[in-house]
Amino acid sequence: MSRIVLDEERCKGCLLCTVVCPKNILRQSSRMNAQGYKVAECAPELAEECTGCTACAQMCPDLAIVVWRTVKAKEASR
Amino acid sequence: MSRIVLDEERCKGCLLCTVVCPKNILRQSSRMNAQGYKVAECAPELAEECTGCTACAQMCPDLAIVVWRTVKAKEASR
Amino acid sequence: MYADVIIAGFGGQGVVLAGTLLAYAAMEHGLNVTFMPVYGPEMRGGTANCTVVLSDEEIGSPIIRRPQNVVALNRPSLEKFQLQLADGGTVVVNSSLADPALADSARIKVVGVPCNDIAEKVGNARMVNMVAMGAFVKATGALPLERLKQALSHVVPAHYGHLIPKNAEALQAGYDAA
Amino acid sequence: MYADVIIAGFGGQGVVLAGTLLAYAAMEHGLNVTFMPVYGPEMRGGTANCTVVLSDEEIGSPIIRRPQNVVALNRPSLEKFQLQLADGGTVVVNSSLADPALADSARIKVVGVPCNDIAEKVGNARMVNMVAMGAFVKATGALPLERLKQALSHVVPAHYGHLIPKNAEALQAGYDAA
Amino acid sequence: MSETLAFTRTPSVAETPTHYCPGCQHGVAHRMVAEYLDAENLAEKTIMVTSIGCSVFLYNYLRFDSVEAPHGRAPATATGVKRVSPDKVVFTYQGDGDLASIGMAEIMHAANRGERITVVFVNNTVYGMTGGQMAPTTLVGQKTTTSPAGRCASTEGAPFRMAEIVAGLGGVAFSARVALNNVKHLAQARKAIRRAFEVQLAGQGMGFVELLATCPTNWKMTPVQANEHIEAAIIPTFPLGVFKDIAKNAGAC
Amino acid sequence: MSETLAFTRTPSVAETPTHYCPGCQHGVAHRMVAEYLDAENLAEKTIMVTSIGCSVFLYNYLRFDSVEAPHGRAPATATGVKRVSPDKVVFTYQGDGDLASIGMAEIMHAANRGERITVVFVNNTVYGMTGGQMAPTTLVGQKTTTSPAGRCASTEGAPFRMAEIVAGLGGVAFSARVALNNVKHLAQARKAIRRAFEVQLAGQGMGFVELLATCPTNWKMTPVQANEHIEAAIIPTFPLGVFKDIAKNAGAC
Amino acid sequence: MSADGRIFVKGNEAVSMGAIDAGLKGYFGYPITPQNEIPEYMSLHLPKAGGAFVQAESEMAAINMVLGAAATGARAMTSSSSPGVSLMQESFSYMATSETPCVVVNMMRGGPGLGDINTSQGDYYQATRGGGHGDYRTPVLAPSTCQEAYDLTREAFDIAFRFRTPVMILGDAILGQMKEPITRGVPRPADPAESADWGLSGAKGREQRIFRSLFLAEGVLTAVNQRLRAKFEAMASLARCETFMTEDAELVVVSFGSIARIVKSSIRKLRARGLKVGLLRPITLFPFPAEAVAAVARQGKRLLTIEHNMGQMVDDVRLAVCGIADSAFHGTLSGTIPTPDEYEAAIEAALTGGSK
Amino acid sequence: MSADGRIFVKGNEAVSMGAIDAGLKGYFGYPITPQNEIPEYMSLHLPKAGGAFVQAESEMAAINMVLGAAATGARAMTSSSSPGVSLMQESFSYMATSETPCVVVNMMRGGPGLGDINTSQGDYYQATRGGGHGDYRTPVLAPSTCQEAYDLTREAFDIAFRFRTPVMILGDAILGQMKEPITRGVPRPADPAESADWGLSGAKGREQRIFRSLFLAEGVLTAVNQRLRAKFEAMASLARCETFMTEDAELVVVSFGSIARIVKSSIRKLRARGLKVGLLRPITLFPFPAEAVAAVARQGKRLLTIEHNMGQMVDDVRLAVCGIADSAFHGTLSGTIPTPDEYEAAIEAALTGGSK
Ligand SMILES: Cc1ncc(C[n+]2csc(CCOP(=O)(O)OP(=O)(O)O)c2C)c(N)n1
Ligand SMILES: Cc1ncc(C[n+]2csc(CCOP(=O)(O)OP(=O)(O)O)c2C)c(N)n1
Ligand code: SF4
Ligand code: SF4
Ligand code: SF4
Ligand code: SF4
Ligand code: SF4
Ligand code: SF4
Ligand SMILES: [Mg+2]
Ligand SMILES: [Mg+2]
Repeated sequence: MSRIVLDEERCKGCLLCTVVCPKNILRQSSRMNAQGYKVAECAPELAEECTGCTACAQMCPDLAIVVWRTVKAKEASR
Repeated sequence: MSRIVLDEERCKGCLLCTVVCPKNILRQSSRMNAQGYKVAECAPELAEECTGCTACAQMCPDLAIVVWRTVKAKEASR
Repeated sequence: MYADVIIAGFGGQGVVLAGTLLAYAAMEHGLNVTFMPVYGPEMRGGTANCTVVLSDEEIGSPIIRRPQNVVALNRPSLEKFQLQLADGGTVVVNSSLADPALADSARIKVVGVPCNDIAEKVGNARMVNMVAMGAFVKATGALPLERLKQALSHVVPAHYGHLIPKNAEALQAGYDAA
Repeated sequence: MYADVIIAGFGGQGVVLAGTLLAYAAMEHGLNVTFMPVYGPEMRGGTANCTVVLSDEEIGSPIIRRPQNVVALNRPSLEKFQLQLADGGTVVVNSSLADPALADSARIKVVGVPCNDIAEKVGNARMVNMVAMGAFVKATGALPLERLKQALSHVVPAHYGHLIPKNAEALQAGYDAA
Repeated sequence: MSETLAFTRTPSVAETPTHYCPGCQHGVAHRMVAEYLDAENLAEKTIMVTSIGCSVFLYNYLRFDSVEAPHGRAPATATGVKRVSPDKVVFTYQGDGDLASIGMAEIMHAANRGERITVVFVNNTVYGMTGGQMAPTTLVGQKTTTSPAGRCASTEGAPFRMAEIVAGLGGVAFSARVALNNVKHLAQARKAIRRAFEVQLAGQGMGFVELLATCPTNWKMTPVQANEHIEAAIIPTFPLGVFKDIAKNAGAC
Repeated sequence: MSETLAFTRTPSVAETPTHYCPGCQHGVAHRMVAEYLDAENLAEKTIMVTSIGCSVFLYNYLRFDSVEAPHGRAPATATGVKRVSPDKVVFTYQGDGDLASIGMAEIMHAANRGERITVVFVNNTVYGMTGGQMAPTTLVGQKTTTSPAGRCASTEGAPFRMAEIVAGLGGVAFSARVALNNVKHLAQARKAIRRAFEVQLAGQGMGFVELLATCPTNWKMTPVQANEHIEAAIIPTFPLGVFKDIAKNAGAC
Repeated sequence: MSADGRIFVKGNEAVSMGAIDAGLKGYFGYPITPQNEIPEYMSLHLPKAGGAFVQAESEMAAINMVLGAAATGARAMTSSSSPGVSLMQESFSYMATSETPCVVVNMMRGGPGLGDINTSQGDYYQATRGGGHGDYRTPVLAPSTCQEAYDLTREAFDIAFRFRTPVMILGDAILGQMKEPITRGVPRPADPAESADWGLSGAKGREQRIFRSLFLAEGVLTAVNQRLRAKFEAMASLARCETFMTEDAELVVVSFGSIARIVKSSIRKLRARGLKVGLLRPITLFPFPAEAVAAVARQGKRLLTIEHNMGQMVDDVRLAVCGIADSAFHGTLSGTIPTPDEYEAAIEAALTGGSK
Repeated sequence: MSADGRIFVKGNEAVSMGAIDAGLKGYFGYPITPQNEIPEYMSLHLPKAGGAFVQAESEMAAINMVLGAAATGARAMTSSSSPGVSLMQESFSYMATSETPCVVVNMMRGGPGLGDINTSQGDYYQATRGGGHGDYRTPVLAPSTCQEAYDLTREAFDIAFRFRTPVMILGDAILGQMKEPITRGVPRPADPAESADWGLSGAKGREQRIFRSLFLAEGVLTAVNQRLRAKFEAMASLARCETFMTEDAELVVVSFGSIARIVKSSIRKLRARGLKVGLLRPITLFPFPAEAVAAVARQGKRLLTIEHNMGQMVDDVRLAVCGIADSAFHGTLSGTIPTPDEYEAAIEAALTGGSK
């Protein structure tokens, strides 16, 4: 299971990450950060679908997303 | 017989007229004008060959040449 | 008569419209008035503020470093501008987004109004600014509320004209809440 | 010791080279010297001039409105500059192109030298300027002729280096003719 | 099963958050340039020439040695840097107002001279910093604060296609237009940025890359709408592609 | 047998002799513009925008109402004239240094906006007035006072082909390059000048005509050599032709 | 519009309205903070008023579009802020020489360099000493309220045409961005007569007309300069200032523009404390109201020049009172917005601390 | 080269040689009369000396190429004449602010406008008052001989680097076009140390370095301006002038540059006639040698300022002697070349006609 770490204080709530996630697991949260932006989040219930594809991080203009990829045992041994 | 009138005080002796005359009747004279330019002239002995084609006047950067064209009787009557 | 106020909040909270409304109302009230927005790239990055000065005398500086009043529509604005507020001055705090307890109530008069909540109740979540201005005139007595209502039609952009009654409601609700 | 001269003629008569030669020779002679050419679009349209000032004192203005001497290589130059020439000054006139009788010999000293003719005789029709400068130093005693000859190798452009002996001849011929 | 860092901030990007509006793609452009330079280990020999526009604080976000050029003059300033420091990697970062309006002469001439520099040109079709006035790249019909009725082709002209124009100049070794609106285009952008630096490093001439980017604030759109607008309206006016590559045949990418 | 005046000075040309060097073709360019405007009876509604270069005294030679623009800015000045006086015939007369170097931004933008003006562009491949420095149109290898070893394409760039560049901009209705070196080319020049005004009069956009002309003085040639040089060296670099004509298909002439 | 006919506008809008009401026919400009409301207003309103709006490709292009439009006799203008105005200096010099009337607005911002977008008076020298090359001066008007911005912009065109000269409105970020009520006047009808003698319109039935600034023939440039000098001297009649509480003042502050407003607040506070201080506010910076300043000095009052810069106008104050008195100086620097408190302290110090 | 090692060169060439001998690494310029010999010389000689020559597309491009080159710590320069220098004003303001050392040569020509190509001193204000926007000053050196043109250009680079500032050489058409013998010095070896602390070279093993002039964060621009002000004040130590026959003079003429040469001729003539007149020639125009001028005034000598303009430096003279004395003024206008005779008459009139 890959995962993302979203820095909510950097996030400006633009939601560009949400539209590029192939798994459609990102969305707007109901939290506002100190700058007054409604930040994005990875829906916890769907988090495990993340493939670590980095699409969201690449699209994020604010470098708010770090992506960790977990190589599955099978893949890792290749 | 057509003819040109060359204003020697305007002429700067560039000789561009001489190279475009289809009849080759223009040349550098031995006269210097007040500006110190050796002016061009129509060789008197060849003057009557002038066709009034205006090539010399068109090329002259200094508007030193006026061209008079004499339409021969035959042409004129056409 | 002299009054000044800095109105501050996030970009998008309608700070400039709020200030313009107050200033226009003051003009109609026969006062001298200056309005000074922030402008330029400072507008980016989410915060905005403007300054309004009302007076029956000629107005000197339109920029105020130690205001008599502050309207803080969010927490960063409260934190920043209460420091500048003159002793005994009034701060209207949008308590939906900033805890009025953060304000130094020993030094200044603090009026907490849950502007977002009231605006939502009125039926338009974006009218936080109007709620706050209603509260402001109540808290300071700077102008009669009616003046603000009358000025609405002059400052609300034409394509939002249909929202004027709602704006007036929000002003009233803020006034009532303060 | 102080001397100044305006050297004037048609473009192409080598006025600038003549002035440079004189100035360089003066420098070698241990004098202070300034040389001022005309420049810019005024060069177009066929006339050119330059001014040389030699002195054993510090030189003030390098531009002279009432020169002590004039070298006129053609008629327009004679006509223009003899008017500026100081009373008792000297004009060297290229009599091949300008009649020395045109000069006001009552007021100024007139030295007519047929520079074009002499230059052609020397064997290079373009050395009109050298002939005139030879005549100038003879007529005014401003510098020894030798200094001019020695300076030639410093001012004649490298690719004309082979013509230096001819230039010296022309200087000499002008000197002899004045 | 092991966890690896698949994406994180490249070292040349400073930690400082940017002052940009939500959804503004200047941040993406910055990052991609930094990623290339870090990947190639060039950061320490890079000198960046910033320009006047929303990206004026670029030196706060990218950790390169920097000189701020007056509005429009970055290509001239970069020329000065490069001519006395030919061993450095030099790039300008310019907006469309900066590069194609007041700076038109400077970009044309630097391009024609073939300055060995890279030009990163962020085209968002408006003057962002000054509040959304018409830019030389504003689309026909686009409303801005100084074209309130929409840009009129007949009196205000059509948008300048700079990547094509500079591609026509002899000194340009690489010129391309890319967009920052989706992952596929980002991959193209990465390649184009690389090539735009490679031709500089190889001494072949100027590398020019035009990046189509959003300005949600002045387009008066949400970031997501703005991003969609790139595909729907901007790219049709500004076709993507490599217009010149000294090494290869140019063509659509 | 009757004698008719086949060629004489057209009335809009002043009697004043020019200050140009022998064989300088600025005089030819002046005359041809005046001839067209006189022939069409437009002289009295013409406003001319002069520029800085050897032709700076143009107002002494052509009798039109005139405004002298600072170096490079004639297209902007002409824009100002035309926008408030749309019924006037407006043209700029500019040299290659003026138009293609310092004035690059102004010509590109006026062209792109499609100003209804005519641009008469005299390309003599050098800065004539200032004494023969390298121009943006100087040929590769050409020696000038600031390219003493000859223009080097790799560091100084290749000459700008302005007629082609502006032809690529939407606001340009007509763009052509002609030469003044022989009678056949003069006939082409006459046609091109006419079209460059016609598109203005028709409100179609900018008319642009580039005239290849001699500068014997700074080429260090006799006028006759200089004139031959146009055919031998200049035209091969700057091909003659109509690069755009809104009415017709463009093509070589 | 309010009941008493006032409208509530930004200084930048007031300037725009003043220009349009003065019969503006062409506006040409390039965006720069803090004056963007001028081109924005013009793009919307000038075409409706029958004028032409062009967003120029640069400030150089803008000022030269103004040159072209103005040469035809049309009322034309541009506006910018400090860095953009610097770029226009070559052309100002040309236009002063070719006697081309126009109005240029400089809403000064913090400098030098790109500086900031706050208020400043750093361009006083540039504005008043013909910042371009050569000997020339252009009238400079310095409004301090939105109403004055409207009025002086209108008047600027009249001055421009009367003297055939560029005229500068020197405002600043405060003036441009501030909103105040103003009373707008009646638009002036177009008056083709004012340029009938010199405007370019095609040389129909008359000699050609020429706007030029190159004069190579001997003596001509000198003659031009003599004529220009006479004109600059004649402009002296334009000198104007406001005085405020100067009659009984012991110390008079000289200050202009928005900064003078802040000084006024300080003076009110000091007066409230019984201190006898007043204000002389130059409204024209060139011509500088030297006579008025000298008159104050002659009355034995002390002078303090306050500027939001390192000391520029103070030169003119000192030159005006040279031999009679001196002026102390208090400068605040770009980057801060000065407060009435700060100036209050400075004025009090000058009052109690002796002359200079 | 002459027997005594002198070479015979134009002022423009002397400037070029001075710059190359000072270790010039980059010259960027655009042609304009009367300084074309500088780019022409540079195009031939600078590459041989290991520097880069670029003919820029405009003066704006030239000065910004200088900015880029200078930011790397290289010695860089440009040159132009009046209209071209006006176009550089925005960038001067930037460079003064970002503290970028460089040398700019202005060989003044007749103005205003395109003017003519003869000599003038019309750009004194622009040069000494930071002609661009904002509060800044740059040192200005005014040579009056070809030798001084060489020497001061060399020195200008040292000043530029010492203060990290643009420095202007203010010459004129006479100085640029005149040829005189000069003695050329030994070329200075390159000294990378002088920019080691601040030059851009790639942020290897250190924090990034930034040349900037925009400062929006609160208080920063003020701090920058405070630092700049301190620097401008520190430049006062550079003030320098030449005095000539002033000891016993009753009247001292203040005049600079080539015009001071003409004045010297006039003074020699007047001395020959027994009149006690002398000359004070400012060599630095900013900082103005105010102390030296004041000292002369304090000795009770009368002052006459002579300029080839309508009166610009005379402001600095008057400000220097304010309260002690006054200065009369004699100005000649662009378009003519003033003669020793004319100045002789003016000086005599001032001497006999009373003070002022
Ligand atoms: C000489 C000058 N003119 C104008 C400005 C004002 N200005 C600052 S940024 C800018 C335009 C920015 O637009 P663009 O280059 O497209 O960048 P963006 O903000 O859109 O990224 C302008 C006109 C300036 N700083 N300097
Ligand atoms: C701002 C400015 N920079 C430089 C100059 C000097 N200058 C005058 S004419 C000219 C170039 C002229 O060349 P071009 O336009 O090719 O015209 P030509 O003389 O060749 O016809 C230059 C650089 C100037 N007058 N103004
Ligand atoms: S890494 Fe890919 S799958 Fe995971 S959240 Fe981001 S876009 Fe979605
Ligand atoms: S793209 Fe980045 S800034 Fe935008 S919502 Fe997603 S995490 Fe936040
Ligand atoms: S008109 Fe024709 S034929 Fe006659 S001289 Fe001229 S060129 Fe020759
Ligand atoms: S072309 Fe004209 S100027 Fe040249 S030689 Fe012939 S007549 Fe004379
Ligand atoms: S205004 Fe536009 S370009 Fe500027 S930061 Fe905002 S979105 Fe980005
Ligand atoms: S220098 Fe060249 S362009 Fe100028 S007049 Fe002479 S020949 Fe013509
Ligand atoms: Mg942009
Ligand atoms: Mg040319």
